[in-house]
Amino acid sequence: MVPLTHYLVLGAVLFVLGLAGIFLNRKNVLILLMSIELMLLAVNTNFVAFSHFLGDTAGQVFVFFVLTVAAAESAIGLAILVVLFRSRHTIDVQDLDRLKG
Amino acid sequence: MSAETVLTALLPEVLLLAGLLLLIGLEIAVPRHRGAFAVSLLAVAAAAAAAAWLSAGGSSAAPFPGHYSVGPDTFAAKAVVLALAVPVLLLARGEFPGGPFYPLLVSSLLGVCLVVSADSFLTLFLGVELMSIPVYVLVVLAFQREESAEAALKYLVLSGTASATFLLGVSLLYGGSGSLALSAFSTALGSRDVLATAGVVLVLSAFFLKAAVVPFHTWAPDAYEAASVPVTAYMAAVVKAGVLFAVLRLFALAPAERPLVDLLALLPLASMVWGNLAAMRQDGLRRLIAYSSIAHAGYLFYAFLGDGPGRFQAVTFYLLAYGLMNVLVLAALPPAGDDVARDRLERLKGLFQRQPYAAWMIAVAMLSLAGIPPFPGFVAKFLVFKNVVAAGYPVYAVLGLVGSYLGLYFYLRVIQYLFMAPPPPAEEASAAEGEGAPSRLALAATVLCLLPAILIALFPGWVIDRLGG
Amino acid sequence: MGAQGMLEGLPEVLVILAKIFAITLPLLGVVAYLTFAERKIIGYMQVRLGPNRVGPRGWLQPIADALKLLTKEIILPSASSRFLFLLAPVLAIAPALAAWAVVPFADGMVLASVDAGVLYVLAMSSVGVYGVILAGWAANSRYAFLGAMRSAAQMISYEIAMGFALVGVLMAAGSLNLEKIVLAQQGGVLSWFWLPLAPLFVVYFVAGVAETNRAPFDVAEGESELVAGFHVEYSGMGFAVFFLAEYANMVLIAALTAVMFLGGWLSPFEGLPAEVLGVPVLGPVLGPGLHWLAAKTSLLLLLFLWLRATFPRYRYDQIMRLGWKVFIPVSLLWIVVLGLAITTRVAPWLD
Amino acid sequence: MLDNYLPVLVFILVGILFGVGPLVAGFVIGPRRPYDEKLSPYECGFEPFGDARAPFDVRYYLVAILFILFDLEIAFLFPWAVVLDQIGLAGFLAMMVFLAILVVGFVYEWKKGALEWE
Amino acid sequence: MTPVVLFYLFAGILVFAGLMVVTVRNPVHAALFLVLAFFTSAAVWMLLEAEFLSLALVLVYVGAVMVLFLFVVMMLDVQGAPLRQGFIRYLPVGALVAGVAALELYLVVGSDRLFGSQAFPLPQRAGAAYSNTQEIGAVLYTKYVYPFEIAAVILLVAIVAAIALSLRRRGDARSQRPGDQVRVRREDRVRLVAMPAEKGE
Repeated sequence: MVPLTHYLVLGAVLFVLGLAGIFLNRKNVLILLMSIELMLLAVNTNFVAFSHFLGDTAGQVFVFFVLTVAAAESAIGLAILVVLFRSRHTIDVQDLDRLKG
Repeated sequence: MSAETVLTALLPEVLLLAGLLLLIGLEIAVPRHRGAFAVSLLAVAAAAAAAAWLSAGGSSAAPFPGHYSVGPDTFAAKAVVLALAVPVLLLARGEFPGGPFYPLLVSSLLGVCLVVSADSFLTLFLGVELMSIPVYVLVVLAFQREESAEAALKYLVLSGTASATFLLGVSLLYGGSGSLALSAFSTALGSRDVLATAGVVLVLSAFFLKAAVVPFHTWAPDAYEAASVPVTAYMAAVVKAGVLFAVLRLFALAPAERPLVDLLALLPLASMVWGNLAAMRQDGLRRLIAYSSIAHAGYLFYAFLGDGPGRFQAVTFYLLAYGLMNVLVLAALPPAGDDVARDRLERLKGLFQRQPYAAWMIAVAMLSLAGIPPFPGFVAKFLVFKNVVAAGYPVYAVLGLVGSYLGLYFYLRVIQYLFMAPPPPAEEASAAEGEGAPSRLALAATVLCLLPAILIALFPGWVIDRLGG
Repeated sequence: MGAQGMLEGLPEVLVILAKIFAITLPLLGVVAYLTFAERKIIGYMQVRLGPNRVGPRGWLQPIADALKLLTKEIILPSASSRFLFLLAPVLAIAPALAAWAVVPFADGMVLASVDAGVLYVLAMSSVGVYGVILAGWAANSRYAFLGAMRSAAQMISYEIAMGFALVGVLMAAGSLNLEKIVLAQQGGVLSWFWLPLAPLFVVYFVAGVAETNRAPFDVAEGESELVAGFHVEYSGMGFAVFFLAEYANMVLIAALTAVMFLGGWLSPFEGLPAEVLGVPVLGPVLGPGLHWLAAKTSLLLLLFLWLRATFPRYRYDQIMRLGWKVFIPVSLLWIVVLGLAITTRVAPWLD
Repeated sequence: MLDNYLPVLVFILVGILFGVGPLVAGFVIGPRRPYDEKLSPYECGFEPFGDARAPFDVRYYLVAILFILFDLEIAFLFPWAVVLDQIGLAGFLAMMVFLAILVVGFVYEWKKGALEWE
Repeated sequence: MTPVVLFYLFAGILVFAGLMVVTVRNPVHAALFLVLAFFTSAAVWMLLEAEFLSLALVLVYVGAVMVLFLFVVMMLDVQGAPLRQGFIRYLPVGALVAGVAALELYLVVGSDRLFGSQAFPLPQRAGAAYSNTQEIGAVLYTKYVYPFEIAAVILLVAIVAAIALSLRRRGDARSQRPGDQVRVRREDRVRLVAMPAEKGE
């Protein structure tokens, strides 16, 4: 049987990949949204693993809600993305980045 | 537990939900109706009144054990947040005659109420999300401005990252404690265990991001600037309050311990310094408010160095004073032809000659935000630093005070603009171009901000007592 | 599985593989002859003969078709994304076949009696849309892309109606397991779920027709406007695999409808005295078994063909309206009614 | 429980194989004589111009977004449907409130014309 | 034995897919790798006996969310942007992330003491009669009823938001209304005018 630690390592690696995606792809919002999905996937894997090893359903119920909220959130993110595209004809954000500080 | 008890405990939420459904029902049944503003104002005001009344009555209950509970404290917090939303709504009337603005705002308030009462990580998470999801859309709703969609996306992405980080922390806490109760956090605060500490740090950094604490603050100036004025006011006053209440729920009464104290002190300290320094360089009012809010997030997190009931009082009082003043500035800001022009600080030059009332209001708000003595902002800061000293961190208190006086410069600069001699005629013409007096509703909003501000400045003790503890 | 070694697990996998082929190979035969039946039956309905040249009365036609497609060139359009272009048909057929893993053919005769069978079936059918989207996009052709987007929007719209209809079945059966769903329908024709769930039965089947992009909901492939829709650029075996997937999906929908609403393998003559069931040939025929599922499935497949021969093509806006504005409210309403009946224990089929 | 899913996994793999196999066979057996005209995308008699992947009607996004939300609703209904007889009236009412809130949303999108395809 | 092998297989694919999501240039490919990631993690969750969640993940994320992603990617025709552009600028932040990552991995791996086999004995494998869906359902609508209703509100907000964002009617959009076209009557289009015949000059 696979010990809990290995599931946690899997979750940690995935999370870091998602986080790295956020920092490496500051330009393309689509990839940014996908990176967030990846991070949430990692977190959910953690929860499911803990839930299994603790023998406690609460973790799974939590994951179900996280899935729901994250799906709604990415739907809205994509809708905003379409609005952005229709007014700008690009979805890159960095070249519009007037961020100072 | 009887249905009546449950409904009483949930009264503010029930009123908000009824308002939300009524708003959508109106949209469905009556095309192009003009009632959205009235309905939402009524719902929010009623919910605020209900919360205040229940708080005064000292009722407490746990209608959904383990997930959601109410008490005088939580009702007070809800009353504060909902009361702050009322002037925001008054501000919004001119810009949003109808449409999705109102249902979104009301549902976001519902989220804040849930956060304030959350007992488990699940309800806390849902509350924070319900609070922020509508705000992404509210930021975009300023359709006249192109940057809005981009800023909203930036906000959404960073907020999503924060949520993921929060959840990672929660997963570690869940693994360590086997429960999703919020008490797992305060237990972990005192624990020497590495994973528990990691969980705490992850959760905290997520909230640093949501509250725009340096170095996680980059989204705030863009989002504040790109949103329309009422939405900026909402984000600065209510959303920030929601985030801070979430942290309050997490910490409960537990004291912060050593390794964590430094994190809890240094990042907010950096936030004060950086926010105040960056604010000096701004020439737009909303960006200035954004940087000032970054600095204020620093003071607010400072309050967590202290412990016990004083923490709740300090944070709530601070949020009230700070929120009122922020809304006051934005309400008093004279409208202009277009949204970008309205924002420019240059336009405030000589405002006193043209519109003395507006100028006075902005001046009061600036002095209060700067923390000058007779104004409520001073009392708020005093409470925070008093608690920090009482908890045994005098060095941090001194550093924080020094950091806070960096902010004097730009608040006073605004005041200087307001009261300085009128600019040369050509410039004045351009400054006054398209400038109108604030609408009647905006004036009402300023009054709604000013009266409680005077109250809390005159009787801070009375207010603090009402904030329980 | 415990602590078996890899080699010890091998025979088990071989047994599974054998079972899988015992399902898929006959299925492919059914699919092949379904295409033949379609042409024949629609021919008769239109007073034509249908294919009758290859083999006796045309019976070898499907084999000839397969051989022809096999020897055709697979064209990779110049502007296409090659890998995705080839991946698309694979993604179309894999879920159409994999969903069969949980379909019960007779009592105890099921490859995997998983607890969440219905959820699995729904998940698999929701994956099918990828084949369509990718085919349309990878080909980089206007018609294909347009057709793909239309098909995809249509498929997802009807998937909701299907999902709601399935919720009704679950409520009535109290289980997600397809075997248990069939067993919950015991007691003769009137106990099958088509009666108490009549609106959902219609919704599910019609949504299934729309989900497979079959006539009269085939606007996305309408030859007259979109020249075949998302697979316009496919030739040879690429086309054949899509074709296979479409028909495999049809058979799947028919079989699932039979399992969930028409009592699956149960016999309509349930409750016959034991003496009758003991009669050598007649008994097994009248008793429950695989043949009843096959018969019900065939009947529903005939309905598929009949629909195609009878109805003119719907307009796209009519299709979307039917899915969103008729099916979803109807099924939601029925779920509420059903819930009330179950909670207040007035449901007659619940005991 | 897991034992049941091994055949499912194998079946998915076999399904993929049934897609890949014919394609490979097609490439092996079929001829390969490409030329430009044959490889160009289909158009009604003229040369294709530009990329076919053009921006689309916003309704498609909207339908996809609404699909996500309704799919979630279905996901919430599934466990409810199987435990309905155990959770009693309270569980039933909980779902009715849930559905009522979402039906308001459904009617809203209907009235706003989100479901119209002109 | 088999589940162990399968876990490492799926975990390997999952990590590979995740890596590809954040590094490939073409967003369509990135989306497809994300689909693969969802699929494999559904398999991993299945190994953890979270049957309902595993299938719900496929149903909702693979079947719906990623379809929307693909719709957007394909229809906006987003070209692969040069991704590494931000790399140098954000190297410090990247380094920070890497540091956090290493720390976290160290914590997780190094904490065998806490999360190892002593603290968490391997759970019993669920029997054939176990119904994960029922187990979740039994608490979801009773113990978790408040979060459940909040989820409904969140979905409602999402509906309102989606419509607010996408359905801004543009006045200049022209479209056919086949229904109206079919329903047109002769009188709407043709006016018969009785005119006296004109005499030529």
